Amino acid sequence: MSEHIIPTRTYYLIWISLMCLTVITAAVAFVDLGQFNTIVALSIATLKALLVVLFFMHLKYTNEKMSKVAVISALFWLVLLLALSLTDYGWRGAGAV
Amino acid sequence: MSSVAITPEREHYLNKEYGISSWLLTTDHKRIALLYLVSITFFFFIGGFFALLIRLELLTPAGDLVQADTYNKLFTMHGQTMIFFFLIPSIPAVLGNFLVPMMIGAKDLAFPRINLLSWYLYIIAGIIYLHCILTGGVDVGWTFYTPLSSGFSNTKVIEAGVAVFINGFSSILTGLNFVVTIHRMRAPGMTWSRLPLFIWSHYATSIIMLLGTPVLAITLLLVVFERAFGLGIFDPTRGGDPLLFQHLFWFYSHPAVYIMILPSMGVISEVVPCFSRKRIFGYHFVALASIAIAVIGFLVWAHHMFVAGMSLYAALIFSLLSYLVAVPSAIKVFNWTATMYKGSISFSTPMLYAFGFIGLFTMGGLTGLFLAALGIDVHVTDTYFVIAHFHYIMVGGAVMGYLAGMHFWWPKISGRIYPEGWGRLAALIVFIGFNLTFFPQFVLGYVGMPRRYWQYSQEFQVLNVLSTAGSTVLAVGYLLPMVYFLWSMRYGKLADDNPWNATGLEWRTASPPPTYNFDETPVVTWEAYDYENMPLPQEVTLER
Amino acid sequence: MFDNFPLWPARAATTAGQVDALYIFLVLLSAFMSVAIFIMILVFATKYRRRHGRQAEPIEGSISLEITWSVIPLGVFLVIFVWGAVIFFRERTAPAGASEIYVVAKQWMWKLQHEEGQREINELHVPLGRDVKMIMTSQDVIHSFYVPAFRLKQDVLPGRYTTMWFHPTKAGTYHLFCAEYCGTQHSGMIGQVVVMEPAQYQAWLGGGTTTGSLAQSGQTLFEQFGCNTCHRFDVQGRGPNLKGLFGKTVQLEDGRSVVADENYIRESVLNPGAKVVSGFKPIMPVFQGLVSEEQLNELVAYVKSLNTPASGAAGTPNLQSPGIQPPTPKE
Amino acid sequence: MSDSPVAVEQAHGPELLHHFADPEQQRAAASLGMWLFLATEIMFFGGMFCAYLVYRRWYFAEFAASSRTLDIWLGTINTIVLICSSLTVALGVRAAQMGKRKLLVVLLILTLIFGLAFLGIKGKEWSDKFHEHHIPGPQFDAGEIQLNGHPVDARSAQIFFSLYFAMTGMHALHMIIGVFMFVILTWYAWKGRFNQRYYTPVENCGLYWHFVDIIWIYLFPLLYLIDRKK
Ligand code: HEA
Ligand code: HEA
Ligand code: HEC
Ligand code: CUA
Ligand SMILES: [Cu+2]
Repeated sequence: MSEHIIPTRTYYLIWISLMCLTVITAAVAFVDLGQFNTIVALSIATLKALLVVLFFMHLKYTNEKMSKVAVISALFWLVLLLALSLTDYGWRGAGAV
Repeated sequence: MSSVAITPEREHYLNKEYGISSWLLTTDHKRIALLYLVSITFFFFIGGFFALLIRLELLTPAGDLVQADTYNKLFTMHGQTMIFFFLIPSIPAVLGNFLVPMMIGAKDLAFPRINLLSWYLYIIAGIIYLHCILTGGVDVGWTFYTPLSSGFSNTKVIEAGVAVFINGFSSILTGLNFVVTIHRMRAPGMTWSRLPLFIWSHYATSIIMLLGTPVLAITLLLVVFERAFGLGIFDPTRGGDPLLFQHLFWFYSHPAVYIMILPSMGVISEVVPCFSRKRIFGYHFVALASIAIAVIGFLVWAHHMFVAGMSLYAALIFSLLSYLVAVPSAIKVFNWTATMYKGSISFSTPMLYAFGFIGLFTMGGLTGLFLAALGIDVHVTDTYFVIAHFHYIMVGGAVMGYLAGMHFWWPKISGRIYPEGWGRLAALIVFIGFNLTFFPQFVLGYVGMPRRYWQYSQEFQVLNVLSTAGSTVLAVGYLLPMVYFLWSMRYGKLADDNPWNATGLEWRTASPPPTYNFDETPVVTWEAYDYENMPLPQEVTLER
Repeated sequence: MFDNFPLWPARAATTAGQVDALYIFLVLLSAFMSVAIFIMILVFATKYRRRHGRQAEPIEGSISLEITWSVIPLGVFLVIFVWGAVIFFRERTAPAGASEIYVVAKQWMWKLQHEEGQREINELHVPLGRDVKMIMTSQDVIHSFYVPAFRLKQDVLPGRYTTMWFHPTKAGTYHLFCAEYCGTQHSGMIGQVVVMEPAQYQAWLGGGTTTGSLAQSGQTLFEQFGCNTCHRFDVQGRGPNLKGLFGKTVQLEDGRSVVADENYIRESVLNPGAKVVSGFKPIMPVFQGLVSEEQLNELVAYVKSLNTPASGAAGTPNLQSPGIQPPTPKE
Repeated sequence: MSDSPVAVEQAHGPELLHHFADPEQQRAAASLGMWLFLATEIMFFGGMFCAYLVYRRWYFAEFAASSRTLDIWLGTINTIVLICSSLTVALGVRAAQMGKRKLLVVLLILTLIFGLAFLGIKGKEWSDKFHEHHIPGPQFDAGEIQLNGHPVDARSAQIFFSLYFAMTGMHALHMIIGVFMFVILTWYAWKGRFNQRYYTPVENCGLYWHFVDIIWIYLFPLLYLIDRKK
């Protein structure tokens, strides 16, 4: 693993950003953006997750490329699961049957 | 197993320590492999026993031997035992456990204690499942389809579900151990393109175990919750979708069929070059085909649901993708065949099983193409055609591969030679019995006999009788190896370090190997299957 | 034991021939491939068997060979895929004007309702040469309606409709199996499909006693459940006018739109809150648990019959003579 | 079930385990093992995310209405609590890297406190749900869940709550396991098991904890924030 020791400043910065994003996402939920409510909520969640993974979990600093491969392939497989399920659910009722 | 005959002069993994606790607390991957060997053999015979009862019941059209409920439990428990407690752990947990570190020149798996933990998880799961069998059993089919399993069956679904759930973690940990070991523990010089194909196929298998099994785990857990606490995720009376269960189940269980076949393919890729005395044809293609199968195998799951009420377009997509996964399998079959071209072929038992594997896997795989064709699947799904298809692959393919491997590495595992004549005879019996059992089922399926039928229509009887007859032959074929393996542990000829003159690293250490596999960490400077530079073995002498 | 020993199922619908054709093609293809591989193995094994220390000849792989034997099978596979898909498409697209039969499956029996009002259990009578569409649902677990002689099968699910259709071509009595494992008596959930000459079929139809056509029963229920207090045909009631609803695209309150098929009508009755029609309040009561599956089928049949232009008061369906199809603009 | 076996594996001391060539190999193996384990965890929750996706599309209105009955304040506070715990874990790993034993122990204990706080708040939410009869099952009562002033379909609301309990329940289970791991970790840290060269267990438990945090980061918007605007 990385011997890299990250300055505490970075950690606090990330922490503050995460707190802000949490408050923002909760607040935005009360504003009517139509479809975009979901999109905004999920984008913020993804941003937060990224911050945690990259900095708190040191993925940004690690020189082990396999850690990244593990994360990326898990996400890829998750997308497979969701996307291919949607070929069914997205088309239910379309066409015959 | 501690009764294994010992050669007192040399210390190896079998005689290093004695006593029950030296086995139950061992972290030596080879001893754990033997623990697995004993346990999966046990479950194989349980599953086989159920299979024989199934076949006996089906001897006559009327449901006369057992009650309908009993029959339903029989095939459920047959399927679940065979799949979850025998075939999925079979090659990976026994041969893989024994060989993966040795083949890459490592002293052990990366996490020996986790390896032991995974055996214990398997045993806990096995005990729960046995308890389930003994106290009433479960009757929902190995597929656990909702809402039958979640709301209607009044058998021990929760117990079975929990057992499979725990067993899943055993499988995950095995896969995790393999991937880490293969990445981190290779001996100097053991580059990725020098890895034996057995390792490649276990790597591919582990990917599936890691990324597929958790989905099965959570799905079964949701079913358990649905039964136990009234959660309603798959419940149609609450607007839930029973097909969602099927999607999640097959997301694991289709790739799982490749968990069952890939390791066998790995064995065949070792055996065929060794007994042809040739480098494998198209090493890189065979290796990458394993990975391709593992990845593409995740894209085809809903071909089990063509008539389930899925959308038309999803059916089209999944049918198309199913054909893609067949291509790498084809590549493998052709490469094995090509490897034999201009070889120097001997007919030792492992090679006979390998022949059987290639032939029967091809037939099973080709009938998979029938099933993937939408128009045909509508007719033959849920009939004996499907039963025949998968037994061809799983019994004719995977189990034969397993037997090939057991015979091939038995000298390494036990330090003894099995009786070659008996070995060949058993291989022949298995082959004949197998085809007699399952070929008639293809016909039966197309004529229209549905599966999971306790009683059936008169006109299906002749074929069923043939099948039942075959299964008794098959039983003999499976009992034989069991007997002579046990026999050979005491009376077999002592094996050399490398009785087959094979090239793998595992053959460069003693038989049986010392506890840390190698006295000195080997340095690899040659390609896999370097048979050109390997002398021919002494012609195997028949048993005394 | 040997007098009744078929190796091939009867062929009694248009689909059977199509499926058989592909099947035979595949059998031949597979036989060819397996035999080819078996022969290669046998030839190599004998020709190159180990004789007195004969060495193997080293042969390296060949990229062009690998590509050949990947691409050619892939091509063959694609042919199979397309062929199978074409059959499937035909199997899954019911022709317009098929007569409709409602099926309710339950552990462990089949209940069938004809449009004309006949009800049967575990037996289905159909006339030769007419398209028949089955609209199926289950009361409990998943079942599967399987007629080997038609090479057709469709799972029957609780909570929604699935459909299948066929066109019988040969009179006779054929197996009806439940093909999806459904509990204890799964193997007892069997029956017969009787394909009859049209004349005989007429006689059969006349023989049974019925309480009027399915749609008529539906109409009675429509009044009994008080649907007509809200759904009016003359003036705008509290609920939408259901005339001409079937097959139309309905605009929903939340902006989505759906096509009003059988499943939609079913859901609208059982669970009206799920899809609220634009411009209406979600005041329709929930009928889940109040109507049985059979009654639901009658209501659905009734609502569908409201499409028939030549309808009398409140759309009496025009389904008397089986030969003549009502000109319904379905699908 | 999902305790970090990797940590247990390594917890037996800084010495090099016999089958590794050098400490670097050992550490690399442990780290890869942990990341792979987290990958399986993604798929574990992935099954539930898939179910969620399907039903949310089908029953959006009921999901929105049911989601509104969750307490967004408690949800937000819990998110903040978890983020704080992630910070203390991250700082803890740093302390371990620098060999500061006391600081490490303090930070681990802080993490434990945050973790328990999270579970406490979660427990409060669950018991509220219990009193409102929002637990799926025969006693389920969607009575006061309303959409535009009308009661929603109880069946679909039940699906929402089934998912809610399954997802938060599985998450809470992971937290509980995490808490146990951290108790052991704190004990070891106190005994001075870790130093600049050997802190793999701290690191791996930390990874696990952050992962659980990330799951919550998604659960929060998916379950609490579907549709608050009206
Ligand atoms: C080890 C197990 C295993 C393996 C490897 C496979 C491999 C394949 N399976 Fe099978 N299958 C099962 C085990 C397995 N299956 C089980 C257990 C079930 C039933 C589950 C249940 O319902 O209980 C099942 C069911 C099943 C179905 C669903 C049937 C149904 O219920 O309706 C389908 C449908 O597409 C299918 C397809 C395939 C295909 C296309 C392959 C392919 O991977 C096969 C590829 C291999 C080849 C094609 C052979 C080699 C190729 C050549 C020699 C090339 C030359 C050929 C030509 C040029 C034509 N299988
Ligand atoms: C690895 C997987 C595997 C294996 C190896 C087998 C092996 C066999 N199977 Fe199995 N089978 C399945 C997996 C497997 N099966 C699955 C998944 C199903 C579907 C279940 C479902 O529908 O849910 C199924 C279903 C199934 C059916 C269909 C049941 C039905 O749908 O109604 C039949 C019927 O013939 C059958 C037969 C056999 C036979 C004869 C063997 C033979 O090969 C077995 C040979 C072995 C022996 C005979 C053991 C010898 C032992 C003795 C002689 C000693 C006796 C033991 C004691 C006294 C303890 N199997
Ligand atoms: C209390 C009034 C009321 C009663 C009684 C009632 N409905 Fe409705 N129905 C409505 C309203 C209002 C709507 C439109 C809002 C909605 O979709 O829920 C509707 C919608 C429908 C729809 C969908 C119509 C469309 O245009 O998409 C169908 C079908 C339907 N009802 C059938 C029935 C049947 C069958 C019954 C009797 C078993 C019935 N209704 C009883 C009020 C009622
Ligand atoms: Cu109904 Cu099987
Ligand atoms: Cu499959």
